[in-house]
Amino acid sequence: MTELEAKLRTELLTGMVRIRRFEERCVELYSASKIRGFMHLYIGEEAVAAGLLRALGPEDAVVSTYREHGLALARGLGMDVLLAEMFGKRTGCSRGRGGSMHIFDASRRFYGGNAIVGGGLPLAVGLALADRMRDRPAVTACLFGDGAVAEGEFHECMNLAALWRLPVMFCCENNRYAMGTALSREHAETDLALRASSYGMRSWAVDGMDVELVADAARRAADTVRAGAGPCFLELRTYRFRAHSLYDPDRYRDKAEIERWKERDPITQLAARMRADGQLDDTVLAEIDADVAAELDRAVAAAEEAPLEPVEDLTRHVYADRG
Amino acid sequence: MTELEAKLRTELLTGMVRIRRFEERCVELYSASKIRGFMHLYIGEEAVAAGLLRALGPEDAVVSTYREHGLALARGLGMDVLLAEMFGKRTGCSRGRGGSMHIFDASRRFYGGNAIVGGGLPLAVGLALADRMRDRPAVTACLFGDGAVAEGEFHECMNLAALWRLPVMFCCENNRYAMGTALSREHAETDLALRASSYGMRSWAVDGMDVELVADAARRAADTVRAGAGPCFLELRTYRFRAHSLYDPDRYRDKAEIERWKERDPITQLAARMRADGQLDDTVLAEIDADVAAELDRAVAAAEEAPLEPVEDLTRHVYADRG
Amino acid sequence: MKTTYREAMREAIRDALTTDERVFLMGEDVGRYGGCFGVSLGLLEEFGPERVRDTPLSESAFVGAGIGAAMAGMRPIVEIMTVNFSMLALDQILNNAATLRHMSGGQLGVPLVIRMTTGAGRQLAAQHSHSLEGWYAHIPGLRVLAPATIEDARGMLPSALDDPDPVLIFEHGSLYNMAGELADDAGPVDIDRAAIRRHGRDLTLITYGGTLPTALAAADELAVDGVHAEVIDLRSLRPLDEHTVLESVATTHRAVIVDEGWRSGSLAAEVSARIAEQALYELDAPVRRVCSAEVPMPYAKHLEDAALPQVADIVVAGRAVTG
Amino acid sequence: MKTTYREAMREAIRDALTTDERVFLMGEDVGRYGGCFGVSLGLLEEFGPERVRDTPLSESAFVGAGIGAAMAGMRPIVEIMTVNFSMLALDQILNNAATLRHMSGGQLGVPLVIRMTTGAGRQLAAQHSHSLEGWYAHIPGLRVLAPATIEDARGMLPSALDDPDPVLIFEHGSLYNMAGELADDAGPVDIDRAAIRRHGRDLTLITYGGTLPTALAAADELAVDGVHAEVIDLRSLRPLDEHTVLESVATTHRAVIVDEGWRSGSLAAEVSARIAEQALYELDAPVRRVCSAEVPMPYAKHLEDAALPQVADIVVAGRAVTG
Ligand SMILES: Cc1ncc(C[n+]2csc(CCOP(=O)(O)OP(=O)(O)O)c2C)c(N)n1
Ligand SMILES: Cc1ncc(C[n+]2csc(CCOP(=O)(O)OP(=O)(O)O)c2C)c(N)n1
Ligand SMILES: [Mg+2]
Ligand SMILES: [Mg+2]
Repeated sequence: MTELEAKLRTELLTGMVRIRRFEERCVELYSASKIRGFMHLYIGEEAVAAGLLRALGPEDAVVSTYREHGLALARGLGMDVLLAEMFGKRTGCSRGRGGSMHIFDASRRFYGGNAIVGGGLPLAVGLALADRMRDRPAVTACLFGDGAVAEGEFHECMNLAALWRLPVMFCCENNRYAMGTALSREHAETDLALRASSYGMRSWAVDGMDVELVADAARRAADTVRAGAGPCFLELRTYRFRAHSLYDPDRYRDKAEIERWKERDPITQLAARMRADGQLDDTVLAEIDADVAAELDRAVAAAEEAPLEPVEDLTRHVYADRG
Repeated sequence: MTELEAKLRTELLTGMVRIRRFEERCVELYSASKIRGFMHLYIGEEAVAAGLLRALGPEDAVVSTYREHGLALARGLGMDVLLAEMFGKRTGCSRGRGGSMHIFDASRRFYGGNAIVGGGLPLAVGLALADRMRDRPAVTACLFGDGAVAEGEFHECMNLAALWRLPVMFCCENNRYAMGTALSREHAETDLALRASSYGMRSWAVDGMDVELVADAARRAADTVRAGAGPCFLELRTYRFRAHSLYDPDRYRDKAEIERWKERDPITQLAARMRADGQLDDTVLAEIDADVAAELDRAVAAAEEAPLEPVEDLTRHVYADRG
Repeated sequence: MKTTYREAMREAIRDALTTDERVFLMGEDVGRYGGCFGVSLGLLEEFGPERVRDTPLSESAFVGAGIGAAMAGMRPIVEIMTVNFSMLALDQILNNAATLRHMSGGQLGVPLVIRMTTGAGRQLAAQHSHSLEGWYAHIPGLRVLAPATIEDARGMLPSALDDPDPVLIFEHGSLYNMAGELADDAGPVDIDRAAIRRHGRDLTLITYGGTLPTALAAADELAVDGVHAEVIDLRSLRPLDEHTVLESVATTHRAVIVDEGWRSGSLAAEVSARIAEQALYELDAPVRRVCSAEVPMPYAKHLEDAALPQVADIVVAGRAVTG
Repeated sequence: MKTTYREAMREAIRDALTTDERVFLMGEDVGRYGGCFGVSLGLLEEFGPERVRDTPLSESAFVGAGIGAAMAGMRPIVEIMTVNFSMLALDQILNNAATLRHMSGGQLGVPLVIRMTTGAGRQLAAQHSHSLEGWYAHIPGLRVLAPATIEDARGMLPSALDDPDPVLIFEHGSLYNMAGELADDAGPVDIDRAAIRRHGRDLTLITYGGTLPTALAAADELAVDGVHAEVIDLRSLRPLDEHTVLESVATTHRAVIVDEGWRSGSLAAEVSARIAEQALYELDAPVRRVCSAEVPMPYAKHLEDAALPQVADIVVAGRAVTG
């Protein structure tokens, strides 16, 4: 275990803890009616965001879904702009127009935040096409769920990206459910990586509960894509610990199943491994928690005080401002 | 070679000749402006229709595309109702409302005639679902082209039919072109049967220029589907000798390629084989031609004389007639 | 009995499943989950997975499958979670469901019912707040209904199932929790005529669906300062019962149309045009429309409120046309 | 120089490809085939397959890819063969192209141009004869153009490419062969204002696109018996230049709107509503609409003619409002 590896692990751990704590706070804020609309939690899936996005640089692009808090944080967006957005404040990343499902940051090439299942995939293909045509060495990471794989758009985009050998990393967050529908009732063939390989692109499945395996797979995937091998497909096998959204009574899953998966909690898994390797102790963990808590408190306070977008600006940004 | 096999071959040959002569006449009638709109010819692909539909009984259903003259004839529709339809006459199978692209015959469970690429596939899934729910032993044959395989609808329907194990025979008429776009520029993976197998259904490719191989594959496919094995996929490798439609100048294909495929003309192939086996001579062939020509002449004459739908009935059949 | 709009809808579905074996319910999460708005809660347990059928995320495939099943003698009730996702099935609705009868010269029929939730008001932002029923009301071959009362939630479905043609039912998300009385013997209702929900002599307020309560509240306020508004609930958006509208305007000589759709090209535009085209000389004031602001729906509460038709907006319009 | 609408369109595309390296043309059969209406004939040879890009049959994917590429700095011209197939891409247009700027609080922009052929009149029957531009004109965030002259065929595309927001261009299939003069230095045109194509004092005929020639022919006929119609070509369907319309009606006091869309919910309804709402006291007669009959377009010539707005229908309406 080198210094460097230890440092990487600490960063991965911190990244996951930030997401976990952030969303736990979001739940409180939702109950307090500070956040409204649909909110989809990433809790349990943190290893995917934390591991994947390490493989990307600032030149790369990310396209995501409505379940994107974790990815936004991992991409470097601040808790403050995210929370302000969910509070519907002018200081939010989307000036309060998007909410939890529509987080954007053009400066970080974070292209949302798409609430139509499968709707982000064509955008990713287009971003990659543009980068290729402009000879930019960028990779576009496109995230979507197991349910999206049933949409026709998935098929069209896989074929198009493979046909044109575009630099897209298709990353399927397979959490085994599309709302209340289990994987086996969504798909005739539930081996999604196998399905993807039928488009003639490299595809493989990864344990999405182990952030180190995810980071490793992501690096390999990004390297091959950047090298011009065309798109690839990563199936990240994960699980959401919470309901689909805060509207969801979660009646369709066996509680024992949830408990079994919680035993593989990506944060406790990595923490245990680090302790075993003498890279983590209670003080360090306490520090991480304290830093994250402080960041969160500042973000909540800022969001509370932030101003609303003036109503007069309702129709602004429908079209470009004209000078 | 039994009597029966000889008889079957004669029927297959006659079936193909009927389609060929019918469409050759259609071209003349189009030039004479008796037929208008889009017209897509099946010439070169006759073995698919003639071979496939032999495997179906009256209880089975057929869903097709705008390139459906051959299938309609093979399904038992008369040349008269087809031509009258293309003439826009009231005696046409669709009372002149559909034209060449929209041939229907409810009594034969021939459900068109769909001019949106991929648009017929969901209908086939639904027909099969209804038959299954009503415990009818029927099979639905769904025909579509290689281009349709790129549409999202193809993917959704393959998954749905496989997931629900519905009695659908997916029959891809792979004539290697989607309008002017060659197979290799439509699909990253051009082995369509391989693609289909990724949905976990039986799929195989057949020489679509050999009517006996098609008939044989169709029988096996229909049997397995009828036996409850779920859907299957047949890739029928064929070729259209004519342009995509009568609007198409056919600039995108190498004439030599067309000539190579014409050497495998399904009619001459079978005829030669029958002659070699002493099952066909010039007199028999002349008889077949004469019968077909007579049928065609009657159909053209009838279509010529047939009345038009009265203009007052323009808005009829938009909704069911109310008594 | 006391009930809610949601329960009335559920009761209508249950009754249909009980009394007609050709009826089945199909859609995303209608079974195990109980419907994303809880409408079909308990029906899977009662009728089993064949008749309460969860589908993958494949809007085009399962809507098209409903069309096919209807052609084959079933009476499917297809649920599209919300109108926002119905764009993915629009081709099937427009080019198949609405067209097959006419295109086949009256041979085929599509006795299908498609239910979907519509509307905004819950801070779901731009992609989840559409009111596009006006688009569907543009399509010949369809019937389009918008139940705005508990009676209609209970009664429109059986009437729609009795109809030989495709019927779309739009349920506004804000109505599901509406509680009220329902006659124990409540059943099918007329689906041809609009209904006068409140009588008045000074002004006609015309609306439907989710904005009926808003319009009634506005009528109350107007009454306070002596302006007596007649409130018409269109109920059927296609065909439009213009007779009832024109009769009312002939007595009030003033009309305000309330519609949650974007103003330009809204259903309200059609109603406004018909009034002025057919009752020009009856009008004592220009017709007014109270519609949604022409912006993608923003998330922030204050912006969403500003974008949607509010009681105050209707009152202002009502005063303007009567003042 | 003498040219045609088709050639003017091609020249506009060629010019854009020549002068701006960010521009590329993408769609089904735009390359090898030369465009299904021959618009892009020769451009593949001139600019190569990267910039004149044939796509598979995947409308949603390649339209969405155009959106993504536009966000990443390109200026794509996406061709959807015809409006009939655009339903398959409508989700991308409505929920992404038209929405991303607003949903992201102004961070993103989609400088995309989508071209498609629209309209009926060539006996292509129900699925290939739609005029749905009115639907697109309902969507905030889009600009919708309908070139009806050779100048506009040449000039609207460059103006659309200069626009920072998504612009849809609807080309009526009946116009491509229209021949006429075009200035050698013809270039970008204004895309905000409607144009008066013929001056008259007795009546205002308002139309756009494919029915402009029909309206002008009707104006000629009306002139014969002394009724002088002013003919307005809307040119931009969103935003609508109501100013020009109202100004004309303020002098003629009579209006007839001609629109190939189905009457109920047509763009003509919006125009009719605006006139009566804003110029009620200017009107000496009720506004009239001459639209398509509310039926899926039939194939037979006599039925199609009866369904579409004809010169005679406009003349009758013109006489009615002036008589
Ligand atoms: C086209 C479309 N259909 C339906 C929905 C409603 N919906 C939102 S999320 C969801 C489940 C998606 O499951 P999956 O793709 O596995 O992503 P996950 O939520 O599990 O992360 C559904 C059905 C939608 N947003 N878009
Ligand atoms: C959704 C859709 N997109 C485009 C078209 C225009 N079009 C008609 S046929 C065709 C080619 C289809 O090729 P294929 O599926 O291989 O069938 P084939 O014509 O070769 O029999 C195209 C692009 C259409 N009818 N529908
Ligand atoms: Mg999932
Ligand atoms: Mg083909």
